[in-house]
Amino acid sequence: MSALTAPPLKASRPINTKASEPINGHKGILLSDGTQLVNMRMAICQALYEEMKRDPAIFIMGEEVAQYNGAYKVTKGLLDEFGAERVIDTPITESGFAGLAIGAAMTGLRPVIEFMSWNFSFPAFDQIISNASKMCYMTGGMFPIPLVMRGPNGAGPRVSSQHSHAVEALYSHFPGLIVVSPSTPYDAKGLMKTALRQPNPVCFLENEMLYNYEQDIPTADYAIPFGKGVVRREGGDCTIVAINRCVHWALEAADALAKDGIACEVIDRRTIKPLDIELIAESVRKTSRCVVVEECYKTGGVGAEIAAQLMERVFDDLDAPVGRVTTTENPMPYAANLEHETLPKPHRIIAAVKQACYR
Amino acid sequence: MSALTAPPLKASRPINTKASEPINGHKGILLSDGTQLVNMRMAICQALYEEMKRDPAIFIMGEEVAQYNGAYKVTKGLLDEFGAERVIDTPITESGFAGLAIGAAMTGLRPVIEFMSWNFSFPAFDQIISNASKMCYMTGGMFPIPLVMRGPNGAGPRVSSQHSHAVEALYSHFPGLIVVSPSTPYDAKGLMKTALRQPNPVCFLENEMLYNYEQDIPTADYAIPFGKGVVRREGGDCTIVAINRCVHWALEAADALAKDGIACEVIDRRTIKPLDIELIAESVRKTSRCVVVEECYKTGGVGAEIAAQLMERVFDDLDAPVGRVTTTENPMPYAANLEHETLPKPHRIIAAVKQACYR
Amino acid sequence: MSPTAAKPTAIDAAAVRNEMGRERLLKMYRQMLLIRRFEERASQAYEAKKIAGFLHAYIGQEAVQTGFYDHLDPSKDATVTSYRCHALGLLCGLDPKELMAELFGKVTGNVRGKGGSMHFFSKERNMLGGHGIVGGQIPVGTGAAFSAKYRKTGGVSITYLGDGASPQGTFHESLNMASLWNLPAIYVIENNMYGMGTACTRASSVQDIAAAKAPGYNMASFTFDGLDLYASWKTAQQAIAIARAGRPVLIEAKTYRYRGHSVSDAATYRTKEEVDRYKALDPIERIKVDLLAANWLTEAGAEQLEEQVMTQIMEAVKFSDESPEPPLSELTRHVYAE
Amino acid sequence: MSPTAAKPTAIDAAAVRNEMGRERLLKMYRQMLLIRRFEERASQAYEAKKIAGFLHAYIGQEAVQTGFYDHLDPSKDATVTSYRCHALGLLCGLDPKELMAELFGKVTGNVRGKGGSMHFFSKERNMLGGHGIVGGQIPVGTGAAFSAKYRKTGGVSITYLGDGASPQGTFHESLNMASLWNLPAIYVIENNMYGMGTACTRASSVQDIAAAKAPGYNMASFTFDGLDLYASWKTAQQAIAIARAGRPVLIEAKTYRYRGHSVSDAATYRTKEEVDRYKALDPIERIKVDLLAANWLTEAGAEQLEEQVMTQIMEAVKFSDESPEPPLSELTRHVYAE
Ligand SMILES: Cc1ncc(C[n+]2csc(CCOP(=O)(O)OP(=O)(O)O)c2C)c(N)n1
Ligand SMILES: Cc1ncc(C[n+]2csc(CCOP(=O)(O)OP(=O)(O)O)c2C)c(N)n1
Ligand SMILES: [Mg+2]
Ligand SMILES: [Mg+2]
Repeated sequence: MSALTAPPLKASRPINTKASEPINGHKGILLSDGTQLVNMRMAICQALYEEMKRDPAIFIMGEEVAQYNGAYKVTKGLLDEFGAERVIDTPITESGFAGLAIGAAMTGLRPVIEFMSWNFSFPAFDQIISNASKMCYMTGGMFPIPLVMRGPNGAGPRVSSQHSHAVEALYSHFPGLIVVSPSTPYDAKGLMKTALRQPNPVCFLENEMLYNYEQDIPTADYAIPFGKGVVRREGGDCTIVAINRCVHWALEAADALAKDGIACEVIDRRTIKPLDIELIAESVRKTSRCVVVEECYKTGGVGAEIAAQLMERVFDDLDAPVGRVTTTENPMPYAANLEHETLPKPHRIIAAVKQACYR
Repeated sequence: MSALTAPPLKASRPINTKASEPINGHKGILLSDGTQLVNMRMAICQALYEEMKRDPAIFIMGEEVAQYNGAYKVTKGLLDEFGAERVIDTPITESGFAGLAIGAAMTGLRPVIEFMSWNFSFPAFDQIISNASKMCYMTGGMFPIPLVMRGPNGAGPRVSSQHSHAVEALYSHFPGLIVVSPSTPYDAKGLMKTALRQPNPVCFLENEMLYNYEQDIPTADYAIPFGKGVVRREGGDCTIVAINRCVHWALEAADALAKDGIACEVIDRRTIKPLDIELIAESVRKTSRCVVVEECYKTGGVGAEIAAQLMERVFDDLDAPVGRVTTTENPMPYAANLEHETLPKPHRIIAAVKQACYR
Repeated sequence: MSPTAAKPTAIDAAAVRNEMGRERLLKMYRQMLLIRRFEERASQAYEAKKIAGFLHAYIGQEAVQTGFYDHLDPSKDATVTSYRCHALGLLCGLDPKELMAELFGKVTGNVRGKGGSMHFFSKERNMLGGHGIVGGQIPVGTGAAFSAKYRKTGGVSITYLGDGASPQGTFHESLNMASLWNLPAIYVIENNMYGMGTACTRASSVQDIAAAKAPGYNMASFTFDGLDLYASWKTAQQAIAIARAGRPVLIEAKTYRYRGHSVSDAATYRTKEEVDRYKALDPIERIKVDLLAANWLTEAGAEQLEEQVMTQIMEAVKFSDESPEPPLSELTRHVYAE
Repeated sequence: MSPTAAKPTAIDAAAVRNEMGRERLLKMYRQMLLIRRFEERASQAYEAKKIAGFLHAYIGQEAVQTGFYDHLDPSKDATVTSYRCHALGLLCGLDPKELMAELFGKVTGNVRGKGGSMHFFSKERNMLGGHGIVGGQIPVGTGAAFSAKYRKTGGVSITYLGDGASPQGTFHESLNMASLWNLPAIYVIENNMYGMGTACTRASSVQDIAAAKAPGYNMASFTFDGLDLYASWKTAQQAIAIARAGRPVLIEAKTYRYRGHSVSDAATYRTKEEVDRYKALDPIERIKVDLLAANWLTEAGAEQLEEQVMTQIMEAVKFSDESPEPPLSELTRHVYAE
């Protein structure tokens, strides 16, 4: 497998959690042909591991990232590999350690900080916006901030209102930040590598529900550039633009829609800022219809931005308004049935595509 | 003058700052016919004053709001009127006093907090989002949060990157919050009255550059409902949707465009969330063209949301993509010429309208 | 800080017991039992997938909030805590039915199935949550104290927080305001030695948090054995007196949680020996032994009490099981106040 | 806190002066003079509308950062401060030309005209700003200390903040981490008695901030007379030694600003008497008198120095006046690193 062609979405076989093989940490399970089997958390961990080996300026800091191996075990094994100087458990002081990381980034280091969930980035909001996002500009380019902020984004399982926020629209509003959100282990590793080799602050949005998602990925080194989406499924009737977990929901919806004779083209944006609007526009020139699926709120969501930009670029090609399937306009409720309806799940995507196709 | 018809934008005469008349505080300058001359800060102060007289549960808290009369003198005289128990200077602890206000709102009070600038709401972001915006919902309606958060928003004069952020898109993304931003003293007073008589958290966005803006307003009590925009100027060629300071720039641009034979309809949204999309859509049904002007960033700005909603509602009526004139995609620079180009000023509005009209 | 600063407030158990009297002590014993059994049963329901998301048990810490609550008048005194809020919900008198139904995600739940385990509330009893953001509740509790002073109700507010929450900025900001403005605010750090998997020694630069930090806010402080109901009750009495007189207080309860941080935490960061050492000090068992020894309770009476509590809880489970999910119309209700 | 805790570190001025030696003292005197004249001239330029936005003068506080900077090695030691950053820019050796040009909003400015008065920086000298958000710089300075330790440079970091910034949550969070992790971090609270119009007594629950709060972070502290260069220099020497040995330090300089909070503040919240009382203690005048008395400087030498400084500043003004505005292409440059 070439390192630069995206591998199939599904893994060749499941990871055997019973076996002695590491189910976490940076070690993938070697397959033939230069590929390895990993899940999402292993892919992220591997990117961190390999880049930390390469670059001694990288360190990881956050709540429970070291001794506990991460609340979601994404950093498993890194403490053992790199020691307590480079893998650091923090007190619960998001504003403090985010700001500390900014200061470290200004003085020769390349921090990776974990927000145990992106909800907990809110106490650090001022540091992220007033310092990380503006520093390079307000110093006339003197102080770039090579900082990776990562952690699970969006709804966890039934964790309700204060723990389920999806921040993609929030952070992509701000110039100076880069926002990425991978839907597969392959992309996660490749995007994390890029994040760790470039000089700007990156919001790296993961998803708790995808950490176990498995895929065969190359063993060779590769990186995925920011700002490049990818077509996950081709189709001529309607473009579905999705990100992260929503890509999988979109593919599920596309399967179902295919049975109804609607061929969807599913685009995985991968990067939210910068946005690969050209890829989306190109698809819409073909399909004339577009539905955006995402976990943030509708009002001022990224879908609104995509709709506005599509209008600017392919105004005459659009045969229907851009549909938006998002988290409904309410904090996440705890009850199972309400949670289900809140999220942009396949049944809602199907309805939106049908509407866009006037069916 | 009826209290419920918006008065002319311009004051009948300037406030004579040399005279012994109060240039600030809640006392307007009495004119004939049941009107009074006020400027923006007086109008806001008057609303606070009158409602505090009416409702003993209202108190005001913030940095410099009491003894200093407010960094921008909006609360001038209130300490003298209501005493130190109800007009309270705080330490510089935005998160602390915002959270305190939320606790107070949960226990029978109706706090008004001033952020000396909305930039300083960022340290309080977690309290605003995780608590104020979600509380009513996550308590099943048990704990509404009747809280008014106010202060100047957007660019002050040459105060550069960390002091110039416009937060309208940011806060209107979140269900549970109401976001308003008046462009005239009349609206400021009427919207503040509404804010102080309803049970939800309100982000009340003022603008330092408008505090001296003068207008004749009624002496009688009135309130302006949330979610209702107003047409500031009628025209059939292009709809300009603006807010706050941008309304004045839009009117200036409309004047200039009129000379070029382009008749603009200028809509002042007044409320950002909820959005009076019906008024906008109605206008666009007539003009077929729309340009949104606002001080937040373009990416994920309110303009994107308006574009997306117009697409949903008046798809077939639009003859051109919705134009967006916003703060350019960079932190605010200090240099005068760069600041000028960063803001959505008349010259950029004129260009956008011409583009929308294919001229 | 001087090592003596944090010496737990000395307690004469017998004297305190007498001061309490049989009725109050029995009531508190019953409350602690109810909290314990409620959470044990909830944990089972979690295993059975009736409950999902997070579930943070208070098991082991019961003496702290129970001892405090006994002094409060919920018509004017406010309380607020973290996500570890089942105990406070029960103590403030909410029906176990509505609390269990909340855990089950039913519309009959305390907050209509919208909050779940971390978000118990009561308007009537001034119980302000149930908060999921570590440290987020501290300014809110401060606001309740502000409100009591503003409205001249004579009430106090008690804000509970973990050892892990004390490094958050909100702690510092709140204490400064409370002291500056003479608020009737009591802050109780429930130091159970861990914030998730992080020992307090690895998260806080001082171990006797209240004693070391209170002077920095010109505030009185107490430190007590949080596994001891008598110490809790007596400390609360003294602290509340100070707060009612118009000064804030910072308190530290040295306590322990027997379970993991939440149901999903295996708690491998502590030794079995350590857990056993603290289990031997079980705050409920101790009171039971005392009650029996004082002849304030018979073995039969104890058993009967257990049964009553279990009946109440089984009723709560049944009620929750049988309750309906929220109707879909609830999805968009309460985003804004009606 | 005990009242003695904050007794300023006793200073034997003559001994310190001798320890400094003539050259160093003269250098510092010249630096203070440069800072003073720079800001006086900048204030005039503001009146003349050459400068806009905020302009926060450090006038009166010069002894604090000057005394500290003398001990630093900018190749490894980092510094960071608030918006009141002109002094630090000059002390770290930046050319007054580029600083004045920044105030004038010119592309030849320190940060290409993008930051203005509140945002002076130097990568080369490890000067990390110039920050507009009160308290925002405290974690950043902590990060520089972390970085020095991580990279084993032997460097320390000094974070300056106002009395008004000490109640911010970032202060608390930073100090805890610095202590926990043995960072070579020095925090200097420049207590000039006011945060804008709010007296420190109305914003902080303790008045001897460092002395009262340091024990809460298990940290050493110093309090000194910030109008006295000798005290500043000596305190810095001691504190930096502790930091270089791997422990953080909290310091409070009791100082005063002669001007309003910024040019637009008439400072009516203080009496003329109060201001005059502190003006009589002018840190620059005192050193001049001392230098003359010690025969380390003659009246003629002093005048010459004044002239040199004024020449430098007038050159800076001329340079700034003649420099071009940033080209419009600068608008979108540096949003992301190139
Ligand atoms: C701001 C924030 N950061 C992180 C978390 C995740 N988290 C939940 S509980 C917890 C530990 C809190 O420990 P402590 O305050 O000691 O309370 P305890 O759980 O021991 O009662 C953490 C890190 C959170 N909920 N909020
Ligand atoms: C977070 C935040 N809140 C408020 C402000 C407005 N503000 C700027 S300076 C200042 C006073 C700061 O006082 P202090 O820390 O004592 O510093 P000093 O100005 O005395 O040097 C305030 C309130 C701000 N810049 N940032
Ligand atoms: Mg704990
Ligand atoms: Mg000050």
